[in-house]
Amino acid sequence: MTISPIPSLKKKQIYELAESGKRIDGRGLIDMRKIEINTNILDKAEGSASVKLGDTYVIAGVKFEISEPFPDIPDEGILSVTAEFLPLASPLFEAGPPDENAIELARVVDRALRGGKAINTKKLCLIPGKKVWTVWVDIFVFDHCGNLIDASALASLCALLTAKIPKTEVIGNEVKILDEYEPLPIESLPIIVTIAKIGDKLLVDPSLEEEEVMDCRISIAFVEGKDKQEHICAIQKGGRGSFSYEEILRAVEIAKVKSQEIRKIIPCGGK
Amino acid sequence: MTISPIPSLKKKQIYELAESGKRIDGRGLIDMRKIEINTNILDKAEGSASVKLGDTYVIAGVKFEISEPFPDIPDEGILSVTAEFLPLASPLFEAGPPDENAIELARVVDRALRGGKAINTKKLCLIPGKKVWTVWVDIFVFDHCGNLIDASALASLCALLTAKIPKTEVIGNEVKILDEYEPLPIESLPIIVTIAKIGDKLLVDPSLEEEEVMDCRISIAFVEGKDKQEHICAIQKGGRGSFSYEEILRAVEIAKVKSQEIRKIIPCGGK
Amino acid sequence: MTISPIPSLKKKQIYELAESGKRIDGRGLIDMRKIEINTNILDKAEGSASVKLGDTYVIAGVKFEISEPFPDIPDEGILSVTAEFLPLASPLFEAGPPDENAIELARVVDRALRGGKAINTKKLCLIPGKKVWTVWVDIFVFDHCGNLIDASALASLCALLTAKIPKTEVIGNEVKILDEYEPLPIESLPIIVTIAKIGDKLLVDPSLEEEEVMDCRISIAFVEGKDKQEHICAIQKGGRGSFSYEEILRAVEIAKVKSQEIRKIIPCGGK
Amino acid sequence: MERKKLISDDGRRLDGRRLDEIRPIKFKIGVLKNADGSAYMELGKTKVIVGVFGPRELHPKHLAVPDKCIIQARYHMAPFSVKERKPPAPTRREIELSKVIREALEPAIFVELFPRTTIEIYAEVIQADGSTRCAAISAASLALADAGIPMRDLVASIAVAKVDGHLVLDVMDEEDKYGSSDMPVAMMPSKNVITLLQMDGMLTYEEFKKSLELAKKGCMEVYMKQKEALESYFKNIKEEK
Amino acid sequence: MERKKLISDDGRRLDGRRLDEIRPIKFKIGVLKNADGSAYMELGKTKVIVGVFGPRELHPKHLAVPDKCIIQARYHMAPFSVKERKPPAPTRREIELSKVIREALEPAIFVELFPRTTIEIYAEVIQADGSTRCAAISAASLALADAGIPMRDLVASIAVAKVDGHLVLDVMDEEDKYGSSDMPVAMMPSKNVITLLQMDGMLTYEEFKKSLELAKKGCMEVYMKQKEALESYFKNIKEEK
Amino acid sequence: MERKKLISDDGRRLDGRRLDEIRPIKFKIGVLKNADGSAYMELGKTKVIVGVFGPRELHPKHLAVPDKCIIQARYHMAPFSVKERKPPAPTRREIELSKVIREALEPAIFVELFPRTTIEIYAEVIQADGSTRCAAISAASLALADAGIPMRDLVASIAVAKVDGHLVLDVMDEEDKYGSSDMPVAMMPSKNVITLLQMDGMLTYEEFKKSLELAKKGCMEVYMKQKEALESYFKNIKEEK
Repeated sequence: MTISPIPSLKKKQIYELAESGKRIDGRGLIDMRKIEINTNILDKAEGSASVKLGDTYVIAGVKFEISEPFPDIPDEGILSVTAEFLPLASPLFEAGPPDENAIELARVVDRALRGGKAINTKKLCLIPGKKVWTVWVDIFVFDHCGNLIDASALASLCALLTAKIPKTEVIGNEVKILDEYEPLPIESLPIIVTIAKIGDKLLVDPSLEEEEVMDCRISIAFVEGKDKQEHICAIQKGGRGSFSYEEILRAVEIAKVKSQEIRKIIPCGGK
Repeated sequence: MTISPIPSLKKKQIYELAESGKRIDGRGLIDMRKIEINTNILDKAEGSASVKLGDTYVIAGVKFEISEPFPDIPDEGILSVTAEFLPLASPLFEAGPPDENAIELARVVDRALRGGKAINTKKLCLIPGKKVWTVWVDIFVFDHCGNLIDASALASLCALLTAKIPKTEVIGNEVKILDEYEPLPIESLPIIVTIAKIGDKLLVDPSLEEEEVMDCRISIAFVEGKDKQEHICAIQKGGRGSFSYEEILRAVEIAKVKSQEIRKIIPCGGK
Repeated sequence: MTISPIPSLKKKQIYELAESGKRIDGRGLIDMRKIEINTNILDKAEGSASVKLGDTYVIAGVKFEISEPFPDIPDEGILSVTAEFLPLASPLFEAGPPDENAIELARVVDRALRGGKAINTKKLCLIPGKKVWTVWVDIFVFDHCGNLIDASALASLCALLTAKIPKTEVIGNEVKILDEYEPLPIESLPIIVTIAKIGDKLLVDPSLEEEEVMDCRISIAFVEGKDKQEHICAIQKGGRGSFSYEEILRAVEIAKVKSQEIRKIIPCGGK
Repeated sequence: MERKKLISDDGRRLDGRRLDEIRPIKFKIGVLKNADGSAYMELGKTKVIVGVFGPRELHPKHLAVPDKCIIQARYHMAPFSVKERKPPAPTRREIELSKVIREALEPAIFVELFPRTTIEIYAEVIQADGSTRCAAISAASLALADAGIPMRDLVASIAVAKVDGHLVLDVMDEEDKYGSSDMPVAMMPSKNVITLLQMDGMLTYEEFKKSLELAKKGCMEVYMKQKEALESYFKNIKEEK
Repeated sequence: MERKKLISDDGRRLDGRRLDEIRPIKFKIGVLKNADGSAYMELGKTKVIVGVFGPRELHPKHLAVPDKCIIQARYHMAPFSVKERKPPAPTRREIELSKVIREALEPAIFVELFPRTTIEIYAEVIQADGSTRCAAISAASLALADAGIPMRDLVASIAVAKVDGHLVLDVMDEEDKYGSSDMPVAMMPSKNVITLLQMDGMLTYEEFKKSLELAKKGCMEVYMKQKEALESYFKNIKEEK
Repeated sequence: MERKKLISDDGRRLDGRRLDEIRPIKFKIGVLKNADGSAYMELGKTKVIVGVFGPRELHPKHLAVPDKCIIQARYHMAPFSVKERKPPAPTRREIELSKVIREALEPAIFVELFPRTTIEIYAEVIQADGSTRCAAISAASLALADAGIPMRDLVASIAVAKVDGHLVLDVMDEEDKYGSSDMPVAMMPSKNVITLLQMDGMLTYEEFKKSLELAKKGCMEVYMKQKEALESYFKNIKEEK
């Protein structure tokens, strides 16, 4: 992926607008773009969801596979997140194995789900030390118009929420997969909110044009803990610039509010 | 693989000749080049054959391996065909993993053998659901002078016809390989014939020069069914142009005749 | 790895010096550079050593892994040597999978250890035909200032000499790894000495500048056999030039002397 | 080979279709913002999204051709598009299909008009229920049209199979798996030419001729749907302006 | 998650440290001859060697940027740096860490001074006992200084974890594995800005604020050691001349 | 190591040869049409085909060298050349052998005559019964000659092994596997120089000297066969004209 050259005129414009609290697409600094979630859009995937975040368009699909557990956690199922930046999603993407941006995205989504204990992986153990469910979440980016992380995290969570996992019967060392299904043991809803720094302003949910000129960004995942409190469950700073302490604390506060707003619009009654 | 630039003069010549029913190497439009088959040319391969089709030169080797069957066909052995376009075979080939042309070739040969039921794969099952024979057919292209598909399909078939597979003894879940050999269960002889379209003419067995200027090609495999009738068992259109219906039907008729001619010259009395 | 262009002036100088028995860094033709060995430099590696040979700097680490034996030697453990030419070691190295030079180096070190029977691999068999120890020797090149082969062989040998392998208990088909350790069964100390040909002179332990202009090189490994005699256990000629018989015999004689000198400075009392 | 009755006694298929009936088709054009052209197709449960870029400069430049545009195509299946998760790296099958899809579309494109450039076609199968290459081709035609790339005709594609001894139109997954032949075809219907033809299985010459006729009928039906979709799409665009 | 008592009743950690105590640090600058700059760091048992090349010409040239220097960074672990041998090919983790390390260092470098060139940073972890990315960043700063590359400030890095309910400074392997959160931070201390921030686990807003404070304290301590190391290194060089 | 009696009491080897006897050699020159030069060699059951291209332009061009021709060589084994099928991707062994084969041939080629170009040598082992690298080198010499590339001398190659305590000439597979040393050698016989020398196993200095003498004898025999083959090949070409 190469960086598209943005005319410095446009860069100047975005910075000046931000300075006066405005954005090139008319949003306020802490406004998200419109979010459209569709769940269960595919039959062959065990769970699926598409998310449109403005024009950013992402599909996540869930598949299951029986595999061996990791030796250090023999009694837990495995969550495995991948992301593909499809070449049709941007004139700058190329076909090929995931680059550092796709890998970073998948790993940040993975950490938010894992850190936020979204899935009770203990319930995905079939035979301790021998057989567990691996939950695959594959993220496909179809249109890259900025802020892929938030859109992908949301699509992944919604796909997991709609996923149906087959019931099983364990006889000795054999696992029999039944033709009955149940929902995944989802126990919390981690939401990532990404905030860009432009000059000394913080902009929520940066568009592609804003990402291309921003100083840097910070992605913060919040989850509601069992104590009904909001907890930070993942953070990732990205980009070439730096943040002051105050900016980071401010970003965390904004993300807390925004993540709660987003969580409310998740379909399936939040489950 | 890059396309070598053929002087447009040569292209014009080939088209004009075809128009009047002639070819640059003196053949008639539906004449094959001379075919030379040598079988059992190697000792370490379980079966082997070389085919010269004009100056096109191909060697196919057969190896066996015990492996697990595919879960959806637990009682059948596996046929696996690969092709390598060796860099010494053409100034345009490069060392490296098979490109789309080599992959297409291997898959078309595979489909002809499979569609034409050349091998009774059920007889290659050792322990249903657990152990079967995999039959490897590896095609090595040593000289690319046009029509690799037909030469490769013929070499593969002849290599299979000469292959000797070890007898086995199954004791419980163990397979013991004996030091006795028997022929592979070959039940039919699929033959591929490739026909190039040049202008509105159809040319059998295109040479390299003809391939470089042709509109497109069609490869058609025929096999004699158990009903002693000729059956089409694989088709592959290739190249950038298009065929009319009439051209396709004509090509199929030509291929039927030619495939029967070729089948007659297969050594081992057709077996 | 590209070849750095050495000014022909420098080349001329090196050849003229060699002609009169001298070298650009002041050494005599058969002098080694200063050797500095440090063993047991890492805790997480089961064995480790660093070697400085002049400014050439190499670290070797040893790890163990239980694996299946090779079918043709079911009762022997496995030695596996890899080498990475780290991109920080030379302005000419690039990140990526090992190139032909790194592969050659690893294989020559491997052959010297194996040919010289450094490790009694039979003692690394746990369950014949089923489970054996694999001994991994990973060589990391941190500074390439010439003669990587000798430095790497020496680092590998010293890492093996300091390695501690866990004791095991075999119960049926299970191997239990105990929390007790013992040294590896090292039975001999193969030492590689590399000699460059510059004009008609032989130079021991070529520096980077000498390697860049040399005609060719020969690496010879010597080991003390059970008969207390010195045996050649590996040879590798490298580079574009050629040797006369006399040069080769002379090189072998030099290597014999030098390898004995090096063997004396190996820490752990030669064990 | 057939393990399962795929055609009922009254000539209906597993999903209730008649032998020569194609599945419900849904097209959506202009579904992506970044791609120069795009289209979504549902062919029964088979779902494909195609995006097109170009004509644009080719990198590295020495691959460019002085007298025409290079067509590149990639056919790719999502890991979640099939029953058993498919790892995302391209398989040999996907590489072959990318080639034949490219060769099925190229005859329709006026490649001479854009020397030294490339047109890239990316087909993403998000759900596979048979005939995915046909859907990729049919959708790609619309994506190319959406990108404003001049074409001789749309390319329409459909597959014919032999199932339990019957020839059936528009092959779905189970018919492909348990049928005795599969033959995907692509055409430029108004030019009456065939740009893709593959077959495997067993067909007599007569069966082949009939299959080809059936494919022709199917392609024509797809073609009508394609034209409808394009018309209503361009009408909407006009109205929006 | 916690399987093991990681903090004793008197507030000591497994290796006897207090909660806010960093491990012994050892720096060595100029350890490699071929690299333009290099540094070795021990952070407890974590051991890292970093080599830097550049600014130098970029290949292939079309990747060069007209108004600044391209920073490249590679974080890589030796197979023998961890308990279970790690195959040498870069993992997804190593690729991600290479990116964040680059982004942690770039704010400190005057990239505008060297248009059309590249600076390459190679960090090799030879022993991993937690906080390897922090050590890579801290050592890389010194290697960059050794290479004579003009910087706004050194970058110092440290990690904070939550372990058995306590926030602890400078995370070692067992605390990372069995703790409930891990938060590596990098700063330019004299500029008071943060150039790397990652976190996973669970923290309340208050805990996060305290973690950030603790990280700040830790970075400052690393920074002091970095400056000491640089001073004595340059003093030695001068004396040698 | 030796598990099997490889030398009979009357000093005969498994295939009946005397200790210093090479296997029957068969050369065929000009076996391929597209390659600029080619040769086929049988060394007993070892069978190799070599094709050569060049001197021709090098891509990418910046790899070209202003004062000489770059030699490229690839040694490759067919999957069916050995008992257990070998996957077609190049192994570490094949990469190393490609390097030493290139270095064995380069001294014979007047590389200064073709600046900025490349000569490519492709050796395909279709049956492996020991000494495959020697056969590749010996055949490559003839392929280079067939391509009209000016050489100082032909390169001839043979291997010597120590088997059951005896030194034997021209090593076959079983002797390589169960013998206690293997030493492939390549020479330019008329120049009396060695261009390839590898050894592994255990040899005393005296044994090594004797091995080298034996190899010299073997190379000379291969050389005679090479010259015969070339002569009769060029005579035939002349006659055909």
